Amino acid sequence: MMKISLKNLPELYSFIAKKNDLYLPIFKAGQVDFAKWDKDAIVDLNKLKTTKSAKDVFFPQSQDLVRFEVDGKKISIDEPIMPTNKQVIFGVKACDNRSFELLDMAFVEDYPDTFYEMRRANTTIVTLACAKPDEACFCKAYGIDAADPKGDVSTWIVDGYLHWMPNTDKGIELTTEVKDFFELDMDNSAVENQQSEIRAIIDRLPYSNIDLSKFTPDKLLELFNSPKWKALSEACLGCGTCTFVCPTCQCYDVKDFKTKTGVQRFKCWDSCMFADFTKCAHGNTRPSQMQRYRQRFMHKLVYFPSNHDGVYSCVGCGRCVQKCPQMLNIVKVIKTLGEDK
Amino acid sequence: MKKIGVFVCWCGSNIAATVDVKAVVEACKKEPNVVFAEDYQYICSEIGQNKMADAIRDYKLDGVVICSCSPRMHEATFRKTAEKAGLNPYMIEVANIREQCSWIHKDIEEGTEKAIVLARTAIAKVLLNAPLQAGESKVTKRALVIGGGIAGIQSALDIADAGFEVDIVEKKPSIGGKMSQLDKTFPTLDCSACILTPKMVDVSAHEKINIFAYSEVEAVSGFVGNFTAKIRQKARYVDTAKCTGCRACMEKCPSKKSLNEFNAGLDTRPAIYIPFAQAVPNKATIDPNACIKLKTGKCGICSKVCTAGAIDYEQKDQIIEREYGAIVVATGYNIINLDKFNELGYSDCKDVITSLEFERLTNAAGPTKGHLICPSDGREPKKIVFVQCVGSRGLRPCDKQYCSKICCMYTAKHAMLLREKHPETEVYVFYIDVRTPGKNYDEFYRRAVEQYGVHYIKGQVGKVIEKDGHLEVQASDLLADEQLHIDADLVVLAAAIEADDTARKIGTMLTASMDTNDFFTEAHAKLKPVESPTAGIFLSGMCQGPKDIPDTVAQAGAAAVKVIGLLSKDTLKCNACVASPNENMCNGCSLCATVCPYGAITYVDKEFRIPGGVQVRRVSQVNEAICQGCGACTVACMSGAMDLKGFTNKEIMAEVESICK
Amino acid sequence: MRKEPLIPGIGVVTDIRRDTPDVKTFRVVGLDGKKPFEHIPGQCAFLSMPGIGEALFSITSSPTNTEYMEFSIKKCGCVTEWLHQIEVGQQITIRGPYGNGFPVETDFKGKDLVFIAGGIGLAPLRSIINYVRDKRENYGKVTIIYGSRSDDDLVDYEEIKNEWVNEPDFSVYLTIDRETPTWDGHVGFVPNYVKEVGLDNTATAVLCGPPIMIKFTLANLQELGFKTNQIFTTLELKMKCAIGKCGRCNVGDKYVCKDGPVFRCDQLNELPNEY
Amino acid sequence: MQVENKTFKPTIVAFCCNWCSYAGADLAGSARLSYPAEVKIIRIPCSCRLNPMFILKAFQRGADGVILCGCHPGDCHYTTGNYYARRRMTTLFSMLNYLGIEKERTRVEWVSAAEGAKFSAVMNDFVATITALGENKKLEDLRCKK
Amino acid sequence: MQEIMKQAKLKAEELLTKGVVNRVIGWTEGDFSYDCSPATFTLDNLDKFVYTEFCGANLSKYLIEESKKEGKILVFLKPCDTYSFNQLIQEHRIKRENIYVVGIECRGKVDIDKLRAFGIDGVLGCKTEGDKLICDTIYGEKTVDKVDVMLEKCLSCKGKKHVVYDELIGEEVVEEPKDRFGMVAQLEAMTEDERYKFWQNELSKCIRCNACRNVCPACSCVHCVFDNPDSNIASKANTDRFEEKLYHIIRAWHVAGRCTDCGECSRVCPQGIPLHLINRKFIKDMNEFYGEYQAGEDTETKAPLNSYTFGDREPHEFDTKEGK
Repeated sequence: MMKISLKNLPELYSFIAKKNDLYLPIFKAGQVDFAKWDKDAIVDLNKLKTTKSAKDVFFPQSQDLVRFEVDGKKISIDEPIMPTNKQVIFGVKACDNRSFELLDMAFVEDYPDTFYEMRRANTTIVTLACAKPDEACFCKAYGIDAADPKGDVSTWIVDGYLHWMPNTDKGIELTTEVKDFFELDMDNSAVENQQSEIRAIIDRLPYSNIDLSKFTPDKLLELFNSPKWKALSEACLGCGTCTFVCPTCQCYDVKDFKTKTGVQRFKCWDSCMFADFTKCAHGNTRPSQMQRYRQRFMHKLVYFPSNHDGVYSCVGCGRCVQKCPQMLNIVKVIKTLGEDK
Repeated sequence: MKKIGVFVCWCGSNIAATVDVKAVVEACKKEPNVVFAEDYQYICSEIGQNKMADAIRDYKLDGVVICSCSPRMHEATFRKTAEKAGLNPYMIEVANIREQCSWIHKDIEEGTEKAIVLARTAIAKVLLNAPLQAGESKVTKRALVIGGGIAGIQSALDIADAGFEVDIVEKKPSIGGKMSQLDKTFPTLDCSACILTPKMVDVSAHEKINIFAYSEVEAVSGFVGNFTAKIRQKARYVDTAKCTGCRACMEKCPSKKSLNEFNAGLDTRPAIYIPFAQAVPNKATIDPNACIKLKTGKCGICSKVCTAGAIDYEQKDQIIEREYGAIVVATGYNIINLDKFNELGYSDCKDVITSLEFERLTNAAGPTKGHLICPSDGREPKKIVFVQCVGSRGLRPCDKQYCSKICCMYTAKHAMLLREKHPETEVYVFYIDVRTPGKNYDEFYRRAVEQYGVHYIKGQVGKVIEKDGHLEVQASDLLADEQLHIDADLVVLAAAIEADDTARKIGTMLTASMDTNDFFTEAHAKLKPVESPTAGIFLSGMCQGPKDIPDTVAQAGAAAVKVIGLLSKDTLKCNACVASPNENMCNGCSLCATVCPYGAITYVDKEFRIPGGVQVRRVSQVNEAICQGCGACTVACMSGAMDLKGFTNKEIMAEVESICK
Repeated sequence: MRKEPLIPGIGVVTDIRRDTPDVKTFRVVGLDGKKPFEHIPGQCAFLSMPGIGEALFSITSSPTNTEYMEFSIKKCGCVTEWLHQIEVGQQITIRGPYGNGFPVETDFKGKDLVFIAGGIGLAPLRSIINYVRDKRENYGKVTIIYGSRSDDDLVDYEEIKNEWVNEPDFSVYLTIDRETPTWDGHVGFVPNYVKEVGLDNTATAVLCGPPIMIKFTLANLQELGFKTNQIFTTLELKMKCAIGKCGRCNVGDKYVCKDGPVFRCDQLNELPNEY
Repeated sequence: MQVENKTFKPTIVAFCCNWCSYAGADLAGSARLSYPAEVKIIRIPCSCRLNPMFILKAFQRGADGVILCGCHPGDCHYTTGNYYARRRMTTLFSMLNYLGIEKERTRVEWVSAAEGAKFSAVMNDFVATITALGENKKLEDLRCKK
Repeated sequence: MQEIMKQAKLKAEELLTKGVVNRVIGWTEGDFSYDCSPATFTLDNLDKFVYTEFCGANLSKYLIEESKKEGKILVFLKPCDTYSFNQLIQEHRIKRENIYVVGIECRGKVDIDKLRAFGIDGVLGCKTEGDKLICDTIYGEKTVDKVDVMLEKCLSCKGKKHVVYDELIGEEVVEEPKDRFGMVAQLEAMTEDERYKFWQNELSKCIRCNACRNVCPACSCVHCVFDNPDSNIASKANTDRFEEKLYHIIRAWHVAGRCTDCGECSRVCPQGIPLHLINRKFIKDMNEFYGEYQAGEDTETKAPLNSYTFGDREPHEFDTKEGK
């Protein structure tokens, strides 16, 4: 393991940023979100949760796909510029790091999303352990260890130092490049102490032991038809807050935009909570907010696991718990539907 | 695929000189959906229109763009042709490449480039245009004529003779207007009263004409074919049904100090009065500002002398609401206030008078029984100076910039009549130019100079001052290049004319556009001279601009013909470009109705199918006969449910996009 | 580099045929004049016009057609409206094939087949019917029951009349909803007609049509003794990606674009009723 | 920068009400009172038809200035349209300015059918103002420049 | 607060039992005190009804759908919510006859995000004691001054008067309205470029979740222009800087003169964009230009943008500094 004094981090950032697009939790107008670092950026590694998850680094809110030019009856295609830049994302928490694996399942299996795939391949993930988990965290329910965040490199901040441990080849490669900024750290006890502190806190968290056992693919119809969805969803505004702050939500829309000389086709985040999500010329398969609400949670808790070996499409980051305008969230769903035995 | 045809007009050299029409045609051909593009010298010509009709048929066009003059000029022409050729008239768009392009840009390249953008924009719009069908509205077969001067009288008579009801609203107690105050009329020198009076009698006798004298229009609502006017009939304090016009009251009235408006204030009249002998209606009116009874409650003499018992001190203003299909504006004119022309001494010297006062002074029914005297001391004037263009054609703030048009002729008339009646008087006329276009006008003027020896001096009068009971006129003779001092007995000012002071109010009421001088604007300066741009409003006489009696009568007749044409229809095609709500998006919030100036929007509860049942929602509906298509509602509507046919959000945005490309 | 699945290729419309007042059939080839890609019956492709939108259509032509692809398209939204006003020679974008298609080489092989379609529902079935005609030896008897609102609304009527009816071991039953002066055939709704034609309940049935027709036909077939695992149908939902990622077209844990559009009815019964 | 400004030709969208300002523009044309070709006119029935969305759309699509011309207050063909337009534009322009958009980019002028000269003068002045102000950067959509 | 909650619950129980109403819309308890959600109640689940310092949500908008249903519904409205209610009545969006309005006392609501920004993490529960808020957190008990963590909308409260109600619960503590326009004025005092930078910074955070729109009682269109492809401005993501501006300008424009300043947009924005500053600019301008107007104060008065006077100021005269 290696360590670096926190006050030397800016130099490390600027070194990494020379060869890579470096993404860090950056403070801007009251919020902390992952953003590309530059020398004026205000980095906030202490923020437990960025408002948005880290997914935009791989799956940006909008992604240009292809550009068309139309001339009379003819159409020509401009192939898109692929994201070839090397990227480093620094300060990812265990839950967000885990979300990348879930997104991989969605985006790389079957027809792989080449933009996502390429960004994933070009990116080195430096994670950071959560020193101070909060009441909405329930990563433990999904077997995520916030004290050992994994990724290509794991880091911990203890007593003014950032402790650094590469986990993968990509991590080692990055470590080799930046090793001059670090001092060797033979004593793991500081990190280990923090880890046990973190685990102790997490054990005490109210949602850590939430019961997911009810959510299995074979209960699909039973859960789907539960009468409780109505009351659960009735305050839902149909906004996209939960889906847009969620690290695992992956729905998107494909849209065209007429530019000055052509048509830009792009992909952008969409939300299954939006009223027009499934609306088409023939009608709407999910016309009520209850149905849309149910879809979102059924997807996370039943459909996705059914297609991916029982893995839930939720990492317990608790963003939806804290950000829903009307305080509806997945935990309330899990608890309410999980009650039925 | 929608097929669009494009025509590019040369308009002779009007467009072709600064726009490369061939280049525009070529550029249009490249636009999507354009299957046909051609240029022609005059598309508005019959040949041009035939070409257009042929192209519509041959190419099965779904839309046509004409790059030509302003749509305000020929849009209607093109639409008619399209309709004849089987294309919905609203599938026509005009790209204004003359007024907005060739006429204002000198550079061919610049002009062509802009013309292409304008053409492209029109193509973008026509592609989104939808065929529109105009609705129909009923026509109220009655006309309103505002103003009872010769213009109003003539219009009313012509309309009534065609069999339609007419109401004349005149603010004064009698109709007749300015013409009734005139003595003789140029160039024939007939007596004004002799030719006007029979018309006034005709009006009063006409069964189709209703006179609201001493009345004013208070408010007008509605639209062409369906106007509703509120008329305030001011209290005369005389029951017109009973008054016989015997004038006994006038004789006995103790309050005789009011200035007589009819005689231009040169003498006085009683508080109860009939303005002049031939007044129509021949009914008395009490001037509430002068009547002792009304002011103090004491007197009541007129009531006592009136054998018909017509006097009613309790009478109140009455509001009458009437419906009309068309409105003729004949509000006439006034002469300007000369207070600001101190140098000419009008306010200070009694012997400086206006031409209108001169008319009254020479009129046999006037204050002097037609005996011309100096108002100051009653002597007969020996030397008279006429000053032209007082307040006309000037650049000072108190001046009107326009020519008052009638002064040259009436001054010639005055001078001639003077010299004829009083050959011993010397008559001088100071002028800037003498303008005498018109049949027999110049001959008339030349007679004044040549036959009657009137001294015409090109030059301006700088000053008129009173000196020893005479007037010293200081002027310059521009041709002789010398300063003149003329000792005159009487100075007559040809004061500029201006729109009547009520015109602005009436214009606003009618939403009829007016120019900066408060003259009503015609729909087209040449081709629609008697129509206001506001449908159903017609212009008669001086309200539209200075003109003499023959012109006024001609215009009055023309306006009447337009009214007759309108009223002879049972229904009118409504404006097809009306608001139309999409009820699937309508919130029923009523915001559109709050801004609708016509009250065209109403609401109904309607059932809508929603998942799992039926929901009742309040939605808006537009009465297409009432909607005039302003579009105020479309912006008040948040959801965009309310759109304006012919100017839809999508169409306008397509135009914006096309321009900004 | 792998090709991004959302990026389409260019196709050229080489023929447009008006089938009914609101259905047109478009023939599409690639820029090289060849068929854009291979497919199996029941699969779909995304057609689009840049700036108008992209929409999924089932491929109407049979895979055995090696020259071109055909799409029968009913006018109902902005993309279809646009398609209905184009002219031959228009280029469009095309990507696919998507979906599972009919199990022509497995479940269907050697079976008697009953095809039941309503209205534009014939479009996906035409692909498999012509496929079966071309591989006649692999399949048993074929019964086709097809109905529409009126005779004007029968898609591919010419082909049915002139070719299908003459095919050996093919029985074709046509019906329209309401009598018209120009129609001398059967009048009545498809679900009822299904019960009248005397179907052999050991056959495999394929249904395609409006939801209401599917619902009643399904019930009637079951009444006739068809088991749900003998009945196949296709679903159509809003889609944006067709590769199981955009999140719209799932019915329960199945994506119509990827796992469908062809479903066996017993499979459908295990899914939530949200289609 | 100086050089760039000289060659900068702004795109100006002028919304003109059909009854007064469009007629005023026609009059400017028939009187040959020139104004820059950068001005392109869109005819709307009344100034009250101008939806703020059109203005924003224009800026998005690359306009550098947007001007609305309508009948003088009191002269609206529809009686009240320009009064609404006046309030709407006043508040909207104030909002745009509040968001940091240059105040000069948007303008409302009342031009009657008789004011051809005014129309031309207004357009000359507006184009000069926008040219001096430079390209619209604050409300541009980069995609529309491609 | 406990007392008011008890009274409200009793009132709901009474009206339900008497059959005056068949359901109640209020707030339901969550797992932590801050996460109460709007919910409908019958006698069956009334035990879960709460009314606490975290019941910031404005319930008026739910009535658009609820009032169309069978039977009368009881709604609890805080003073500021009643303005939204009135505005919806004015716009014929809700059926007054189907609603029983109980005005409920409010002494200001707490913003959980502010509490967190104050460094109070891991909040498990809170209670008010006088002016203090005592928070039980996973990192121990913490106390703050309530005023420091109140919702923006409460810091600039319009005064605690209910403008419409059938019945009141608790005291009607009418206060002087607080200054709402201080920050707007500060922004106005900046230069154009400074303001642009400020808004660019704020609006660039927008993720287009539509929470501000969907929570807004004024933004209740059957079909929003931003969801309507035919509007030509529909969009889903802020693909370009322009779109975030377009969205917020048009949204503010559409609610201009109708926005009661209920503050829900700022409350729900996950990115903490001070959306109220946009809406308040319109309110401030309209007040200054056309006279004081408070949307929702009554159900009759025409909004400034839907009326006019002959002598209104001209569009170039919006520089408010000159107006002062």
